[in-house]
Amino acid sequence: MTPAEALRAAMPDAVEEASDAFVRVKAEKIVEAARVLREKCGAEMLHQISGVDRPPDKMEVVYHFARLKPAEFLCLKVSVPRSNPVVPTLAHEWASANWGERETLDLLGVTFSGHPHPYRILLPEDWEGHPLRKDYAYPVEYHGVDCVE
Amino acid sequence: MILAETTPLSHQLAAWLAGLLGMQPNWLFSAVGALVVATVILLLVVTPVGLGGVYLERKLAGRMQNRRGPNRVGPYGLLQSLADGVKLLAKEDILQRGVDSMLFRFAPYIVFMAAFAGFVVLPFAPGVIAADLDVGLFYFLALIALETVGIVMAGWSSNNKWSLLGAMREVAQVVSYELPLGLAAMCPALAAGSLSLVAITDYQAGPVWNWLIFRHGYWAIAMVPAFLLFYTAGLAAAKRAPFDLPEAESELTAGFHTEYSGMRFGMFFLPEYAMMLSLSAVASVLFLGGYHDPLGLSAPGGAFEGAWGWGLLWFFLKTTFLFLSQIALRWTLPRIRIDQVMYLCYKVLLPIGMGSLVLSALLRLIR
Amino acid sequence: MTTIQGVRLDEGERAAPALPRDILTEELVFNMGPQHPSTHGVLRVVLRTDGEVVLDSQPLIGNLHRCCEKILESLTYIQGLPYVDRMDYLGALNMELGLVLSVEKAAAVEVPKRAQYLRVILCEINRVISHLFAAGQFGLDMGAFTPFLYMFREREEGLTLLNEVTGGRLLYHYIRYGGVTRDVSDDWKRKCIAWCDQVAAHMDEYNNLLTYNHIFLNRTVGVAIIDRETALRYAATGPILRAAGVPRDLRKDMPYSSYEDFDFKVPVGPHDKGVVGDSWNRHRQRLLEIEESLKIIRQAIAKLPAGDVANPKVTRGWKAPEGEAYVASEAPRGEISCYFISDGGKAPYRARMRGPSFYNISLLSEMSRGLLIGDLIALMGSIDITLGECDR
Amino acid sequence: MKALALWANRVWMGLKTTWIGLTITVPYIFRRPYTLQYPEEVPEIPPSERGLHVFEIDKCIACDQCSKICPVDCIVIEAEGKGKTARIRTFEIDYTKCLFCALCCEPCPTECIHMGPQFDLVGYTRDEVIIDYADRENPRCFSEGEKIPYEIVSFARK
Repeated sequence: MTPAEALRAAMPDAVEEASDAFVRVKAEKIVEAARVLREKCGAEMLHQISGVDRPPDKMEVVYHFARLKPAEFLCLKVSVPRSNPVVPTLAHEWASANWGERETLDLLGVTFSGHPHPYRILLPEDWEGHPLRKDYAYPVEYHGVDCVE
Repeated sequence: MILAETTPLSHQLAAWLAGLLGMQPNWLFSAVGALVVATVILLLVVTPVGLGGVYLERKLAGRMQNRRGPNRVGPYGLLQSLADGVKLLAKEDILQRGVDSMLFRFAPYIVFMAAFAGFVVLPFAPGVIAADLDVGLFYFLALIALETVGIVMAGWSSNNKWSLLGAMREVAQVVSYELPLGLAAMCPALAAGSLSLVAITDYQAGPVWNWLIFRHGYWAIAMVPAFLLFYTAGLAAAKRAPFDLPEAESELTAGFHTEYSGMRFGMFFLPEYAMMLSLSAVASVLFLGGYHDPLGLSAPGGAFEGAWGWGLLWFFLKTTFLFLSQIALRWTLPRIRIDQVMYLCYKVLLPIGMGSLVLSALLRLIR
Repeated sequence: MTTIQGVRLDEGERAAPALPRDILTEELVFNMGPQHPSTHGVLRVVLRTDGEVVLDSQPLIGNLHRCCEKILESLTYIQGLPYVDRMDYLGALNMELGLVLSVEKAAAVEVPKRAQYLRVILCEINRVISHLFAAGQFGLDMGAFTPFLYMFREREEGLTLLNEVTGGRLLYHYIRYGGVTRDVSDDWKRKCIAWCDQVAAHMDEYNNLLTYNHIFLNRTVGVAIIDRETALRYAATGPILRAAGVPRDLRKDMPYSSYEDFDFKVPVGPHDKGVVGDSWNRHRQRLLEIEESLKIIRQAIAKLPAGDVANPKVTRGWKAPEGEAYVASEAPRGEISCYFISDGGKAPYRARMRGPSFYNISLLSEMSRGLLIGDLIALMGSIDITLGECDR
Repeated sequence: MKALALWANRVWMGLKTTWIGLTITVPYIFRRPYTLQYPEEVPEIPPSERGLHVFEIDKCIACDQCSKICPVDCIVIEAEGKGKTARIRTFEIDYTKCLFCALCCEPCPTECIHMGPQFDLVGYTRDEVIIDYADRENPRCFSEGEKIPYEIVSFARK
């Protein structure tokens, strides 16, 4: 069963957009959608979480799940408003989401509600801004270190 | 069965000094004589041998690993250890904030002293011994425990958790391995009927089948396990790989000497080699006939009876062989985990030690 | 939320072991790294221990973070490529392939068959080199110095082989969109086969000296077992997942770059000693994968087709048309993937790189509970991380 | 009894694998070392090595292509004149930044910049590793007619 079919059958009102490549679901339904993928489509691994900044008003979080046999990647997308990007966390069910979501939080500033450990992971905690946002302004100095040539 | 020629050098020196001053030799002269001989041995023999040991280890490690080893300072890199020594001397002696200054400064001296004091009772050759103690073997084993005190001091005073952990491992390890080491050393002592290293050596005078490890063939059943036991427990007591847990580099960065630098570090570094050497020497004395050659030329009535040069040669050959084998083992084996070190000690070595001790006692009775 | 020395600890599912407390003891907090001999770079692990027993640990990454993704977004397509090398500097060619494959898929660029084969040959050499390094490094962590240097000897020869083709020893900048930069000579092919023979001849030496050594077995067998479920939950890939008994190898499962043309096996744990998913199996897994890689190299050289090594349509100022793709490939440390989005501009709109080490090391916190410090080193060494790719 | 046999087997395996290990490492003592004595023995550098640049100054038309493609902007070019008659005044490469990616060699219309075989560059200050290739004293800057004494592989891609 393809993810599009499975999700349309299980939670028709949560699906916003569906194609062979990906299914876009409502942000607040992502936990249930991931569960459907696990139960119906055999997604055993949350392979990667990516955040994409879509200015001026959107932000996307893209989940790539992996099915082992036959090997395939199943893609879920959620769109959230750029002004208040909040997505429910998957970290309680998929341990790999823990660090993946933290990285998205760190580099794009998407908040994952209910995350057990919602802090920056790669950048220092006192870093300002989220580098992968398209309007990111490079810092002039950091702790006395000149950052601009 | 001490021969006239093998009167310890220190006594000869004491007598000579007394004669020079026209006095009767008394305890004061003996003390001075022992001190002089000990210092001379330490300076002329042990330090170069220790430095040579470092060189040998590095060179051999290099060759075993398909590398060259030190080859830049002096011919074949022979002066490398000396250069390292000079470098260590020239380095800043760093005393971190937060260390227990007195213990921190004092610890290296204890370790250094304990490791080198063992050489006092080693019979290098007939008559060449600083002090022929009646309890030489016991004294030697006691010194190993003394070294632990210095290391605990270093680990505790460094105010560094890795150092502390290293020191704790050292205590656990060395105190445990004293038991099998002692048991193994008791087998030759039992056979020879003495704790004096000279007496044990001379008990093995004669051709190779007089050596305790295969004395008359049948002794081997007790002595071969005892020798392997002494060797293994010796590795552990000297903190050599695979028992180098107190300074396990990949786990504890550098263990108890993490915070030491300069010559203070050198004073931890050199004793390791001194310990290896003295343990190899004691092993060769206990099991391989000490300064006696395999043909029996140095035995009473032999061609080289009492010749100290000949004795020294054989002593060093045997010791060096054991020393080199320790190096070869270090660069071959991975490191044991701390609980396995304890397992090995209490469940493997200790039963073997007890077994060989009982066997030795039985053999002694039968004979 | 427990914190130690200002570091917030991540709560995992496996609780810290309860220890009998008949004497009053205190817990110790250790900072392992960023400067530590066996954290393989600048990883910092904060440990809470009871003596030698680790109660809790928290890996803190990010010391080598350069925001590779931002760099890729701000440079043109061709300028971005040398940066990807710097992610996993021990398997740099596989990193290049990870990015290039997904861009090619999104832009539907055709790659000549010869270029695909060359990619396979060089990436497999790179994989062998990387696994040799990992296995040797693991031995070093276990206190065995010598096998490490023996493995380095073969690695050195492999680096020379790569150098002759690509011009770099560690960072190659060889794979381009639509092909590769340079062709190989017949002489190089002969040398390559000779090198394969040399590595194969030394495998017994490594195994006898390290893998089947009694002490090494005792240190690693049954230690830090990462089972199938844990590995999948944490999205651990590569040798870790395969040693845990999951036959997932993207070269077999989702063949890319003509891997379907070659005959090779996917070794899966448990191997001849130990339990499935323990440290020993992860180490053995790497050594077995080296042998399979050597097979692939030999076949690819024998079958190397004639033709171009690059697609002439991809010029210097080439831009990918609008589109997106997610392609994963098998790097030495696990699955490298790139979620690539193009808006038709001069630079990628988004190139999200998946570092396998990033997900692999996230296991550490949960797996380390209840281990001895020596076992923790075994766990870290057998996971085999590269911080450059973990932090990106 | 079974436990005892297991125990004996462990002891035996420990001794046996130690012996096997020694039979591998000890013979290496008598073999030739693998390492090179670096400053005296130089490893064989393949012509494709992407080392320090080699520059043929008289071919250069100061088109700035190399500087434009450089991902780290480490090449600074200043020229006199315009078009075909342009002559170069400074051609500085900042090796604190350089990636040695050889991208600069690719667009060069006259193929005047190459990657050379020299791989080591050291200096006591950062200024020492910023090298001006327009300086004809520079050992890696070749004037017209001078022969480059080593084999160079072209990285140019049109």
